[in-house]
Amino acid sequence: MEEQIEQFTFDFYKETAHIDAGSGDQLKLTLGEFAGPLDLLLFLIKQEQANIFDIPISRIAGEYLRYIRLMKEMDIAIAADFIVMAATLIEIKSKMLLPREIAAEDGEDIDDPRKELVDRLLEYEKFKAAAEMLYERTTIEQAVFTRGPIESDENNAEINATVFDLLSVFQKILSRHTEEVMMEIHREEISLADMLKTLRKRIFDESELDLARFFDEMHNKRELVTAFMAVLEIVRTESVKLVQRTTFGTIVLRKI
Amino acid sequence: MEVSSEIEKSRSAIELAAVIEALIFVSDEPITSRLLSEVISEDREIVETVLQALKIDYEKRDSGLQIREIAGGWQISTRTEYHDEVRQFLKTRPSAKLSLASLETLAVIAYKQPVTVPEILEIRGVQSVSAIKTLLEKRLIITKGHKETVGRPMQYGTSKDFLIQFGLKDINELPSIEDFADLVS
Amino acid sequence: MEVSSEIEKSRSAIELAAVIEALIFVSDEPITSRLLSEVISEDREIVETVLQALKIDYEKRDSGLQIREIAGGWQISTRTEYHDEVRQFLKTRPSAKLSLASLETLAVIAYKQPVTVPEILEIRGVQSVSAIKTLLEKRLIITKGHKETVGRPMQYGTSKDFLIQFGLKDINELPSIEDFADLVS
Repeated sequence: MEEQIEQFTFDFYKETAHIDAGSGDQLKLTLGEFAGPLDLLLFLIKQEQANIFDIPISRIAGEYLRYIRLMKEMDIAIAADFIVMAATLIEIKSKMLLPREIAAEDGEDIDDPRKELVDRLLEYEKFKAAAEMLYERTTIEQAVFTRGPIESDENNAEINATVFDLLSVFQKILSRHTEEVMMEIHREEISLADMLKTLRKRIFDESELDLARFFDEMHNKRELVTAFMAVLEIVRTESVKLVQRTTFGTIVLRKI
Repeated sequence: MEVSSEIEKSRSAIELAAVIEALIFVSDEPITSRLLSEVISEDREIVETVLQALKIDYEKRDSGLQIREIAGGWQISTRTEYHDEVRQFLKTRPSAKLSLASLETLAVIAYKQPVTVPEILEIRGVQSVSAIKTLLEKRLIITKGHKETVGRPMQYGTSKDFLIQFGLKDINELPSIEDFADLVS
Repeated sequence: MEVSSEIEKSRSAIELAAVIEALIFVSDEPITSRLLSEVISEDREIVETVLQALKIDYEKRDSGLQIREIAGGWQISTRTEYHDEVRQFLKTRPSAKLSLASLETLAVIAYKQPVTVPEILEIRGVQSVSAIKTLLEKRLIITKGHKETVGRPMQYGTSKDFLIQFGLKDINELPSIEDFADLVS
């Protein structure tokens, strides 16, 4: 066990986990349900039948990393927070390896490197239990029904608003606007001649024009194609050239 | 209608009355004895006997409610004796509820205040006159003087009641789009 | 609130119970004893005594319905025993359950309110942004203004809908969070 853990670096994604197909599906189910790294950690501590106040950190860290690899293999998106916890575990593990007698000799009470994690786990576990209580409450409450609509409920179609509703409604109104504007642009298509005129003006006004930026200004694919054709046309017919100073650098249009 | 076999056939008269009462209560229109007998898999005669018993039961206990047969179905409603109080309550009850049109108008006023009717029209793209009237009646908005521009249109803003109803200390507490940047999108 | 003088002051206890029952029935959301006492012009203590008596009355008569206190108000609803039949009749399925992540986030918000996103992260050890969005959309939580600290993060708390959906009279009815510590270990 100990040797195996030593292999774990931050490259644990490349490690191959060994589980048989039979338990695989079961595992997948469980993995999807972990609400976070603390949840997974608690599960592992229970599974190992370890004492939360004296966590066998090497073993638990090893198991934790193994689970993360499994999640990766099963294409379960791993939140960054799971990785952060992995790093924390490895850090605690390395601290545990440092000799602590030196400090103890001075009669000082040196903190257990696991203390902070244990405190967090204990705190988290309370809320996990509270979440379970809420789950039970809502299950019971779903068995309770209120009366059907009656004549006097003329407000039925209406909604009870919160500040969040105000903001989301306001945002929807604003986005309705931008949609309308974009539709208008779409309707009046820009011809190649118009595009050439715009392009020519821009080059002569600014003497140099960044192509990528010019293309970014286009609102849709059709405009982009027109713009591209205009560039080809203007290079072919006018005293304008394409300049790229460095390989993969920006391309600019410049007056000759 | 599907009839569930899980529901036990053997029920006491009391249970039967209770389940029928619950079904009438949740129904959004008068429910027929036929439908009741289907849902609970009991003979229609039994259901009708229970219904009559329930009706008498409500009368006997001087309830504010009554169970009655109406339009071929059964319904729970308030007793006519208490209609004065009921009417008064319905008239005066505070309602935080808003139609979508009112909510939209309120959102525009809250975020753009002080704002005029033509400005709201421009933002919403719809006339908001009746919504503004509703919001004024509910005291969620107040007038904020005339705008010194052509026609001197009236400007509107949110009221103190608005802050109370939406649980805000002051108007700066209104969440900005940045506050929900991670949430909305 | 205006109090109608037309309503007679002298009412028997039975009449009082009946009118209160009628008002609870017509109200489309839990009605407070304060509002009830205003509408019927009776002392709040009297109203509350009647409410308790009504509640017991409903229990005693083995009704399919119950009167209970929820979210600071009073409401009539069906008893849990009849949910199978009711659901079958309404053709509804239990509404989508909250995910474990949402429930945990809700638990943290319920006990730590007002609480910010970073504070929730601290306890849960994982980002809770999508859970918060779900809870806001389901109206189980509301914003509670900004916290006066670096970055002025938005604070969240539970809503009235939370109390209703979780069958709570008020937020203090939740068991103490320290009670859950005893279960731990």
